[in-house]
Amino acid sequence: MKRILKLAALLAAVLLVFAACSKGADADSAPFHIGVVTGSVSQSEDDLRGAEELIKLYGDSKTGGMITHLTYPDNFMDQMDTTISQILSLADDAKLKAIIVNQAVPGTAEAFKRVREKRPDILLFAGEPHEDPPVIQEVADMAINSDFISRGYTIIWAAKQMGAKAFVHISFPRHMSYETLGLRRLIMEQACTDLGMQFIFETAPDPTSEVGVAGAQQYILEKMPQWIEKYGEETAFFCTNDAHTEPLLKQLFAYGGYFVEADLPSPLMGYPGALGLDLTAEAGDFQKILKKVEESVVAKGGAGRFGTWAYSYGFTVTAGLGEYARRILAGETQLGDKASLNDSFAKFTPGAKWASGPYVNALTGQQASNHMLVFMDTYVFGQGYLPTTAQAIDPKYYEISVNN
Amino acid sequence: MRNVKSFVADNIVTLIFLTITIIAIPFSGLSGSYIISNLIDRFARSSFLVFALILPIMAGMGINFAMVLGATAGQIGLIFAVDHNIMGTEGLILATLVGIPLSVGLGWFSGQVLNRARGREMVTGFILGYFMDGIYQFFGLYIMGWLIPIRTAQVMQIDGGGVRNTLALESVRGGLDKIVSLKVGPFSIPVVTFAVIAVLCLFIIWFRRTKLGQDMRAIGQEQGISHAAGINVDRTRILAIVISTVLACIGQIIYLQNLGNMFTYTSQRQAGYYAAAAILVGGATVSKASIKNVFIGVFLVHALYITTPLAGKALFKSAMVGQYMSDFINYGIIASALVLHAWKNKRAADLARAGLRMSAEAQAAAGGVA
Amino acid sequence: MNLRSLVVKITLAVVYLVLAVWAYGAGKGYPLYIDNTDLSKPTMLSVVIDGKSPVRVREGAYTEIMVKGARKHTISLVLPSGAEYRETFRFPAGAQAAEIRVPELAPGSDPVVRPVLPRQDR
Amino acid sequence: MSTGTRLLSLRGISKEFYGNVVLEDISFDLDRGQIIGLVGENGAGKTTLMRILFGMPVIAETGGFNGTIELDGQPVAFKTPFDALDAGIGMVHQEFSLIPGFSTTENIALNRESLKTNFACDIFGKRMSVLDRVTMRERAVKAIHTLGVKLDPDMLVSEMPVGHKQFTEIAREIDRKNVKLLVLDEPTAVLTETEAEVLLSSMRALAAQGISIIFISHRLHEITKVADKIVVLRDGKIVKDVPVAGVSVQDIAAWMVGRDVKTKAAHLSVCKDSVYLNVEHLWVDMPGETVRDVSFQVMEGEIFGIGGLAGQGKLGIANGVMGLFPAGGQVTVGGQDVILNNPHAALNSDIAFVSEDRRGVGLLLDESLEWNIAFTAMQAKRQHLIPVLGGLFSVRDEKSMKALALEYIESLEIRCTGPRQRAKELSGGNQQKICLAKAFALKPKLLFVSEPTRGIDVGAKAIVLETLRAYNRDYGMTIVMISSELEELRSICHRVAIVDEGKIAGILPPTADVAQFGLLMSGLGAGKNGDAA
Repeated sequence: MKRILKLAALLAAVLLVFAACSKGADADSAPFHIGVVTGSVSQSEDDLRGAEELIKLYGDSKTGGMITHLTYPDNFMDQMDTTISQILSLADDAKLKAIIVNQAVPGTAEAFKRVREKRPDILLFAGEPHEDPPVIQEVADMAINSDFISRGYTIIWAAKQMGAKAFVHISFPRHMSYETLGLRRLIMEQACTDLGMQFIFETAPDPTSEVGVAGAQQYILEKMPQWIEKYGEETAFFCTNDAHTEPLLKQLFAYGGYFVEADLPSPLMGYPGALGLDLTAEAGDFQKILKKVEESVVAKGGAGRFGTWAYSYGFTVTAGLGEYARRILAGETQLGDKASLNDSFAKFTPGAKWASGPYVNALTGQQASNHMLVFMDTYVFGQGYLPTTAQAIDPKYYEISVNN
Repeated sequence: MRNVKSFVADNIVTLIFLTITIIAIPFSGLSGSYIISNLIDRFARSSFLVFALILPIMAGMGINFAMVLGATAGQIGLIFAVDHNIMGTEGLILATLVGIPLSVGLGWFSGQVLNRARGREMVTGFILGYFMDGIYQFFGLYIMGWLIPIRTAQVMQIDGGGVRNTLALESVRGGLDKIVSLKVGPFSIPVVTFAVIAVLCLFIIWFRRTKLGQDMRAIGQEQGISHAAGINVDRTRILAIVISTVLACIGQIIYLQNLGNMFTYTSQRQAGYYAAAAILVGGATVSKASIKNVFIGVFLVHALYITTPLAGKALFKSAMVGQYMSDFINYGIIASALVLHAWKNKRAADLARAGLRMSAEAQAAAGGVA
Repeated sequence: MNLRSLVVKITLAVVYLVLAVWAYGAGKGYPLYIDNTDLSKPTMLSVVIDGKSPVRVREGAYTEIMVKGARKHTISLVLPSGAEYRETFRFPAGAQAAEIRVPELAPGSDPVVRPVLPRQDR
Repeated sequence: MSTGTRLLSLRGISKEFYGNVVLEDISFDLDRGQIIGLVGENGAGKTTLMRILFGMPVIAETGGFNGTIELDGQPVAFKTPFDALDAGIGMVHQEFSLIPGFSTTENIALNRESLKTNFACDIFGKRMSVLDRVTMRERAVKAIHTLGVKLDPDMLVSEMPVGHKQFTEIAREIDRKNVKLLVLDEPTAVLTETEAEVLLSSMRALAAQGISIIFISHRLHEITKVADKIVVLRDGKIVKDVPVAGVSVQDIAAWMVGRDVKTKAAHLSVCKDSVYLNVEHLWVDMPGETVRDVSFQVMEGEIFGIGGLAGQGKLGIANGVMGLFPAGGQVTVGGQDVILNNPHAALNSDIAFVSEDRRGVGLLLDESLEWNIAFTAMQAKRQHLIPVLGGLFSVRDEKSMKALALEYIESLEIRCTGPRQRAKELSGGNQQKICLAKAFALKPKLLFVSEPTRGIDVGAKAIVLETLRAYNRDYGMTIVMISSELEELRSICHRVAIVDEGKIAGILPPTADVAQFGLLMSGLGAGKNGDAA
């Protein structure tokens, strides 16, 4: 028992010594710090690159800069403890005035609650929350999701601008049972009717089923020529699944047809594989990536027929929320300024604009002013940006519901 | 010198982790007050679960990885309380009252199974945990919502079948911790939670002095002899597991009320794992454990969990590598503790053998040939 | 001894059940709807119920707050201006939920606590 | 010390296991306060007799027994040992049945703890009572006092010297209420001389208090010292039931071993003068057969016998030299050091070993005879293998394996359907021959045979012994034979060593008087009796 006391005493002494030391070495010039928590490379690389971009711009807090970057565990579903303590550890820094978590995996809301109890002065931003909207809305100063509702209209609108007469939506029952995806499909169908286009729903195998990714991709490869023949070359295709995207693009290059953007659009989504591009040298630099992909698309005769978001969504959300927080803390803007939020995002996407609208609770119809749905302009290869964010969207689309 | 060596060898696991922690603390750059307040929080949260492991170890059954069954029972209790909208402390009491009969049943079941798997209790317990996973998912995803109606929308899956993946425990959050929260400087101390833990310690001390506790200690050391002395070995082992399972049930409820969030289908899996890591790091072996081991273990393991991600980040200049390193250390704990335990066993055998050798050598030196 | 043991066991079982029934009754949560929709001059406010941590209610919105038990509750509204309104009310008998209209509470008029019938749509 | 009143009467006890008679018409009486010395060789039936007395389930499971047991004039038939304990019979086994991490007190009161009931007992039963350690300690002190020894009631068993453990066991039996009869099975086997003295005097003290004792021991001088009368068992029968007065240790040894067996003059080869096997200060950690400190020398071409009672360490010697159990010391074979703790190294030094554990270590039961015979040669010497791809790996040479098997089937008269028959289908004797063949196939210069005739019939026994003798004579193979059967050793060996308590008690020529062997086995006469080495 005695030696245990000795051990404890020793440890306590060590704790105190280092507590004293770590406080002393504080010679940085940044007026405040911003904590950024993302997944790791294996979990979500783009989110992490966004944080690195911020460090490039504003410096690491360790070396007198502004940004403190941490990651949550890869198996965050098992290690909520760690996620919470990682986020909470940021609040230990008295100069830290904002925390950005992208993606806001489960545990973020709890961590935010604890940060609030200790440090009500810290701004709390959540990107792409995994927890229920009401839960995160209650604790976060700002939450960001991709705007699946508006895009239900804008994708169709863009397809029409590009010249498509019909729109094929490829998915499968599991995805269609997700509220967001199912709802977007209904909105797309409505938009097609309104814009005078034909809407076709095609079913493809679920890559998580027993056919596997290879089987699902094979199916797309085999079906595409038939579909293009059936619906004509002036048809835009869209799929909800990432694995389907690559074979879809491949056949579109071979047989004709249009592609507006992927479900999670990025120049890296589907194109490198479909075009056989090696982009390792350009990693993280989206302008170079875009340029290289574009050259290749144009060379294959795809100018004007293929679109994307020019920048990665995950990358921009991390970096954009960081920028937004910095502007608020620096007094350049204030929390809730929508234009400034859009502008903060656009800072990392030269050429492309962003639009944002409040999240609307489908059950109550209530708007949440601290939960924004965002999307950006579509980029058409060989043609440039389409002003999708500038489109006025009829409010009736927001009232469409899965249940009626 | 010999004493020091022997002390180091006997406490090698604890010392290794103490060393890692001491190294990690300055690198993490965390303030002492942060570490201490986090330790208090984590201590209140998880030490009850670790106590659940003491009795089976005492009864010679190793680490009861089947305590996952108890944790599951606790979660079912919580689902019940949340679904019926019972809030705060009352919600936790109700969850416990629902969980206890369930965990007694599950504990009895796993005790039966473990009795049939003598000598392989730990791995069997592990597998039992996975087996329970299946049953629990069947219960949560199918029975709930079909046989047992779900009353609250926040509990139901969006598509209406079963309990949802992540359950917000907002209504019972801090139901124990926040009854009385004492502020000492920058730290807030959950007085009632600590009181509950203290009561549990007293229970264990008292229990060791009962006839049943004495019987567990006896069968923990020598099953055959205990049986010959008329102790009902099988029943005693089952009781050890039942008590452990009930404690795990309560422990999981305490754990989750602090965390405020529950991954319905995965939270329980970690229960046995982390508790095992803590008690092993605290210097317990699969055959010997005490209250002291629990306290030291929880303290060290959590100090490690708090500091390693940041220390790793500082050392490798990358947030991600820091996270990997902390994962590596966390998962390495059990493996290394078990390996070190095996090493200690071997050392004990060698020591015993050394006695034999020395006596033979002494005879040789005396020139005596029998 | 046997009888004594039986009595103790039965007592324990009864205590167990009584405790469960008590916990169920005393801990039951009821939703309280704070209606902040038709203030003539919209303001954000924070609501404190039974001394718990404040909940922010945005302008033109309504918020659901769970309260524990059907006993007496204290509600206080804090406006950004610092003005505070405190009111004590008892849950209407037999109600599954209640609604509090801020506009009527805030000006200091009689608190309007309306029982709400169980929602049928869930 | 005997009060003259009868406590226990055994009348015509017989017992057979599957037609094998192990006890035949055993009758004797025991008075209150009397000490009986029960002696006999291993397998004489002592253990079975005690099992019957105690109502061990194994007796009923194997068909019960004939005869009657009377305790205090009442016929009794115990169904379980607990019945016997309740009737006042206590038993102290040769192996300690103590909980190592418990104190003396806790062990004495094991499962009979003094309890204080409390509230929790009403809910969960009386196992929730708290131990009354004060009363327990008082009981322990009282039992220790009765025993007349010095024991710390608070010392942990694991920290005790062996003698104290033995006393603790006895104290535990005394602590029972109304204990009338104690059975002590080899209680002194693990004790030092002084400790044994203390035990003997406490036995007398117990007897003086009216407790009867059945004392089983192979240390015959202890029997003569402490017992009132002596009962000698041999081959399941009582050969002597006499008062101890005037009986000498030599008498008992002769009764025990039996003097009617005449040693056959064997056709022994003449062994050379050079030492072939030299063992110095060997210790082996083999459970149940611990070798503590053994040194001996074997001449080239000699058959060297090692005998002794079970559990004394004779089996450990061969297993240790062959590297099967952790061992230490110096072993040289033909001038070469043998690396211990490495079975492969032992096989490479031209030593072969026929294990006493035929089914476990000796044979691959599901494999064919040719496989079994060739296996060790294949593994150890890489014989009967055809190299493939320049020796990158090898395949079995079926042809040479078959030839080898046929050779031994013929020479050892193995009764089988052919070399392809599976080993487990053979009888015990033929399996033993296969084990020998397997060892012979290595063409060893030194062969260890452990219990080669255990569990096989008389005819097979003769062939096995003759084969060993022939290999020794014809090929000059040096053989170390370990056996529990003294007669067998005397019939074949040049010299016989007797192992007692992990040490060589003495080495005798086979022609020595049987009583001398008996004395060595009984822990007497070490060094004093003619060492023929």
